Amino acid sequence: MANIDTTTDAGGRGAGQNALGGDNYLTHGRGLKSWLFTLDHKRIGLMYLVVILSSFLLGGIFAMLIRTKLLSPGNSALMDANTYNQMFTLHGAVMIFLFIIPGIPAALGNFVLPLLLGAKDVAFPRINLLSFYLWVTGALIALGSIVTGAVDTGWTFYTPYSTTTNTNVIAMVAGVFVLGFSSIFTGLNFVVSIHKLRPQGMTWFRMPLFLWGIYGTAILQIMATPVLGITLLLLIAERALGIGIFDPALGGDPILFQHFFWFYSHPAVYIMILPAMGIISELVSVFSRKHIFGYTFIAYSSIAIAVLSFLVWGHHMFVSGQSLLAGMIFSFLTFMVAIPSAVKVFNWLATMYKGSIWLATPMLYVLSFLFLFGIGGLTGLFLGALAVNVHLHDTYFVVAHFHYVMFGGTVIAFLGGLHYWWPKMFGRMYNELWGRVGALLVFVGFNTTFFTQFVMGSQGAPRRSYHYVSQFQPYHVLSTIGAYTLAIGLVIVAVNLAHSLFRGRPAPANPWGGATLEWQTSSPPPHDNFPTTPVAGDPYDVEAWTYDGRIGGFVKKAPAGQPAAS
Amino acid sequence: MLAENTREGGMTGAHPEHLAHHFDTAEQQFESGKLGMWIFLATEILLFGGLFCAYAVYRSIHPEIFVYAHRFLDKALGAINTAVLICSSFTMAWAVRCAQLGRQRALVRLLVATIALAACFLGIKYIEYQHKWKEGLLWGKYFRAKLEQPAGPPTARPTPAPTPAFNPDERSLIPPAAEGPGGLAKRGPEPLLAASPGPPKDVQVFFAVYFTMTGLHGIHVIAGMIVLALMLVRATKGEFGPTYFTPVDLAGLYWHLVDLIWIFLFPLLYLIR
Amino acid sequence: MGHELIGRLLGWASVQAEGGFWMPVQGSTGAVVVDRIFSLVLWVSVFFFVLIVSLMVFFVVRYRRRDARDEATPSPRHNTLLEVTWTAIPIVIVIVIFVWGFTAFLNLNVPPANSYEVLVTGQKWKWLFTYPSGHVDEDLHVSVNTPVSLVMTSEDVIHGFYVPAFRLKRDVVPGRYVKLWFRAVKPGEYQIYCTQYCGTGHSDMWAKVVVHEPGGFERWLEEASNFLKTMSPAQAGERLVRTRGCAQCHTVNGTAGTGPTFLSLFGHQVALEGGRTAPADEDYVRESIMEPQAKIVAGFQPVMPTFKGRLTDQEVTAIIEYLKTLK
Amino acid sequence: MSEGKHDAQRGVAATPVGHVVPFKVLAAVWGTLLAFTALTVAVAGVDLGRFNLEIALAIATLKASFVLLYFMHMRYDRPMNAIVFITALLFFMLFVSLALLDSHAYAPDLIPGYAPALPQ
Ligand code: HEA
Ligand code: HEA
Ligand code: HEC
Ligand code: CUA
Ligand SMILES: [Cu+2]
Repeated sequence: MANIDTTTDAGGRGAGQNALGGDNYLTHGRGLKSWLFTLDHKRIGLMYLVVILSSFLLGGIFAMLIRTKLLSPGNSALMDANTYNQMFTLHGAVMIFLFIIPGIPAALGNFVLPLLLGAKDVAFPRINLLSFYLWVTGALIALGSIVTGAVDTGWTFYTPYSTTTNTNVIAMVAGVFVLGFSSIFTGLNFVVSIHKLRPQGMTWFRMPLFLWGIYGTAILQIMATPVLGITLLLLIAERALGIGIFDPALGGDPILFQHFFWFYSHPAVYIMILPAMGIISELVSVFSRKHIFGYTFIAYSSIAIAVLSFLVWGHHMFVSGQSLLAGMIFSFLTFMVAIPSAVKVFNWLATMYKGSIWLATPMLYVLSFLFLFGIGGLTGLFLGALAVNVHLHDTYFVVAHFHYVMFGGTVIAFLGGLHYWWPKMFGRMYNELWGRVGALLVFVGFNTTFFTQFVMGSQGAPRRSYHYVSQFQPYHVLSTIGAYTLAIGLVIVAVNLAHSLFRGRPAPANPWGGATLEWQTSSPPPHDNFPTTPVAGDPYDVEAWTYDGRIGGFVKKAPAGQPAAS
Repeated sequence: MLAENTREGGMTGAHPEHLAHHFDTAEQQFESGKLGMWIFLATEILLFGGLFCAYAVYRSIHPEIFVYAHRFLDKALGAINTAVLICSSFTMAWAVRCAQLGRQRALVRLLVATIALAACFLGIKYIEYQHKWKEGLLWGKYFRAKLEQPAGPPTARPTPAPTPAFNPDERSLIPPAAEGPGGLAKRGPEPLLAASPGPPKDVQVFFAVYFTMTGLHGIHVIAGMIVLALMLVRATKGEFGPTYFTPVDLAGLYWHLVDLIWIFLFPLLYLIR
Repeated sequence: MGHELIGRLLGWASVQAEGGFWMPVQGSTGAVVVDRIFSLVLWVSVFFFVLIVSLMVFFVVRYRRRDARDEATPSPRHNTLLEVTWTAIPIVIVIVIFVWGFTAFLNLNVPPANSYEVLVTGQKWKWLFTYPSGHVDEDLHVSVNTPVSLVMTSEDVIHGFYVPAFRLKRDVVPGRYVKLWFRAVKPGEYQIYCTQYCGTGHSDMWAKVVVHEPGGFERWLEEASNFLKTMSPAQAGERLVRTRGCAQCHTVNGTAGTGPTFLSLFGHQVALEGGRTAPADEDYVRESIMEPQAKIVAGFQPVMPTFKGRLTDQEVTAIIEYLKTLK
Repeated sequence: MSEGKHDAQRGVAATPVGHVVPFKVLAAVWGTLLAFTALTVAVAGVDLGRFNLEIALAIATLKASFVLLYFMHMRYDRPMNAIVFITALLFFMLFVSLALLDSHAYAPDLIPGYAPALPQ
């Protein structure tokens, strides 16, 4: 074990610019109203964090029910086929629309983006709050469908099934429509903030890479989400009024619906991963105590992913009846969009080379990310290869692929980022030991759950199946055991973080030695973020900071520039 | 070092009242607002984009439907409505100019004119919709029109006709048992434009497209009117002037976009040949 | 032993005919091609994955921070040549994968000219296969080593036709003919699934491909087409109800579907639209099938299509015999 | 979007922002737009072979550019705003063209007049 022990109370209370007792954004106003009507991005970010993690829990509960049913191939006392269908639909929809798409940008992004910019707030604080309430409204409408006839269409809402099933598709779809606007407004706000609020020292290429990630995400949110909006509107019109645009019985074209849907939903998967990659870029540099390797390549690759991701939606439709020509184009572009991700992975590795690697919890998540996203991304190559896709499409292989990228990529990075910024958000350190235990259990549990699904999938197990041939039972049982392990790991993570709120050691201003601006204000930050305007330097100049045992955190080296952070 | 930072003034100096605390200069705030609005307009383009896409796909696959069905639209009313919207755009642009120059009375009047023209547009649209409604020229499921030739009730799903509208050999509920598929796999592409007399099949597709496009546009007109009404209220209170007109400007941008979309809808829906 | 396990993991086994760790049995010519591409991608992936993970582990062990004050060893912040290299190499690799995947896909989609054609119909929640002779069956029977092309369409929503052993999959779209072909290489039975989610019974929408020895298929077809002669009338009727689409609207378990249930229909009085009643005897049933609109059962829509010209007299008689057994 | 109330003492505020478009320009654009509308209606009556759609769209695009450039101040604005707008158009065109390409390619497989009486 490295002897940087943050688990003991090294510095004592109040050390190193801990603002817990004094004036900070948490204490700046009191009472429920000061939270519900706040325009402070930090508070909005926290409110997002709470509702988003609750959605994660909800989606996770659905997942556990799914996994429990799948222990046996036949009928189950736990649920019948219809309930099962509703269960995976709700699991998918909650995880995608409520949890992971808003996840990193709205919760972590909202909190740190202005801090990274050294600004007081995002460009449009009211729109920010509006966007939060849109989320709440959308979530309530969508979840309302559970009581009024839970949707059973799969999260993809394919027509004509979705127009003919007798469940309450309209509620779910209307909810997602509203959620879409929440997402659009978040993206809009972030783009304008990044364009207009950068401090002068911060040129585009001195921006922290997390901002590049968020920026790429925002482009996707702005340009793709409206198409989802109109798709969902047409779906509502289809069900409520019988418009017939996607209904073959009325002269419509169901494949067109799939084009509409994936024009959004493919970019959406990069809405999920880009901010995660941003987080990884931050963490890998800080915990290797090294300047990030190949900054420009990483920055450009974010934009390349954002733009290219608009060109590959058809890879979800290789066997859906799309034409050969379109299949060829989309397959080719799919491979091209893998390249920028590869570039990033190599650059992160190179950053670790000759670094001084600190295996704190966030770094464990980084390593976990590299491992899991590597598998997830590489299995994307199988799916992108046309002939192989024919075999793998809509089998558990795809399920495993997207869990590896979404959970193994995005959720893991989210957890890493959460641990990383947790001290900044609440002014408390979590317990390092339990943090590591949690990370490890999540890693092991996750692999057990989903690696088996790759095998099962390539053996030909179709997804969305209540019944399955008994040949697959061993895989399913193993997968379920993994899922329980994973759930225990996540509960440990959650309890550890929650526990720190009350018992955690007060956090110093800069517990990790990050060089970005958020570490140059107290933990937690004051209402206006910075007592004095910070100076934007090189965001990866981590070597300019050094560990100070007295406060248990990092301080700026005296000669390098400013005097040690006051 | 601090001097490097242009935002420093904003952090400490006294803020003008309508400048939000996190902006440093009115310029910065104004430009942020504008950029934000343009981004919002971009999302609107893509929102309508979906409908234009559906239009393009159906029109290029079934030109006969569009050529046939567009005749049921009233070209004259469409043209008048185009002119009405253009005029409202003009009054709006003029209103922004007046706001910038601080001409309060003119601003109020022009906003009223814009709203009035918008109402006029909706009125004409209402007349058009009413005609369609009476003749049953509606979308998908509700299409009830009697077309010149009795082509059979067009694919009515809710109350299926006593004798099925479809030819059982061409399209049946069970596989055509008496004959095999007969070389379907080797069948070449058929001519898309069947030269059969009488109305083409699936005419309701045109009306589905027509009603969704104009309907969504109509909703935007209503939203625009609400925004303009808000601007009007604030203008009557004299809130706008040379240093503070961003809301009017942004509302104007939105209104012009609504016009812009109609400029494309008109030829695409009414002027097909 | 360990050696074998590793081999199976890495997919060597996947190019063997019995089915390996990753891939199931290779039942068609296409499967061989697909498995080769799969193995290529697998190898590429394993290579990069092992590379990345071992570098990662190595760095962690080698450059582990021992003291909080430890600094990184100075090293360059970027190296354009290196970065361009690791951009370019993956590009080349993925282009190879793309080209191979695409050409194989083309072959999977273009049926040979002499292929035997079967019409596949998907409906909630069963597959029906119509042979050129007009025979309709619930399983797909084919002859080994003969190219078979499937013309597929759906009655209701989108279904997905999937035979894992043939590495064959295609969505079956309503309002459209979708084509697909394969050549089976080994006699036997293979599983068919529905992979496009289609509702309650989606996961039960199974069927079998039966690959016959040379000559066996023709014999089977001959015999199966004559089921009216070989089966008892009631059995034949039951089969007709299943395969001719009656079951889509009529249940035999007492619950009403789109049409009334067949359970204890025969011999009872039927309440008709307009208050009249009619006895459900042979003539009534025959009329209901041939002129469905003549008498409408109370509480139902007149949506039943006529089967005039599509069911022979003998077939209707068989159905009637079947209905008689449903008490 | 903007915060706060109008400030009575304008002196405090920074310099006026934005560009004021001369009335003459606005009026000229208005006239042009109306003229083009008349033109497009007139042209629609004439049979120009297969170019009817193209011509109608060309006129519409021209009209739209006038609205954009002058009514919407794009000509005088920061280029970034125009970039945003054009990007949106590009993505839109991409969407339409790929969807069109695909639906054309599979159109021959459609079953003409497919209309089942699906169970409600
Ligand atoms: C976070 C979300 C996320 C991410 C990042 C990705 C990333 C990728 N995805 Fe995935 N995908 C999903 C989420 C995601 N996907 C979801 C949700 C679905 C299914 C939806 C549904 O049907 O319900 C799906 C489905 C899906 C399909 C359709 C499967 C089917 O239904 O038939 C395809 C096909 O091409 C695909 C491909 C890819 C590719 C090529 C990448 C690439 O971007 C991956 C790039 C990464 C790497 C390549 C790894 C890192 C690089 C190296 C280790 C270096 C070596 C690299 C090379 C040699 C190239 N994905
Ligand atoms: C972000 C996206 C996401 C995430 C995270 C997950 C997480 C999980 N998913 Fe799922 N999944 C999807 C997105 C996601 N999924 C989608 C889109 C589908 C397709 C749906 C469709 O077909 O339409 C799908 C489908 C899907 C299936 C296939 C169903 C089928 O096709 O029949 C299965 C089966 O095993 C499954 C399992 C799981 C499991 C075991 C987890 C586990 O990892 C869950 C573990 C989580 C918990 C147990 C919650 C614990 C949380 C807390 C304790 C509080 C949190 C607080 C902190 C950690 C601070 N998922
Ligand atoms: C599209 C749905 C549909 C299909 C397919 C269908 N039916 Fe029907 N059928 C109905 C409906 C609805 C009714 C009740 C209304 C009526 O009498 O026409 C009905 C009524 C009947 C009746 C009278 C039942 C009674 O309770 O009096 C018989 C017998 C019958 N069908 C037999 C068949 C047979 C045999 C087939 C297949 C060869 C078949 N149907 C296929 C919808 C269908
Ligand atoms: Cu049929 Cu799923
Ligand atoms: Cu995708």
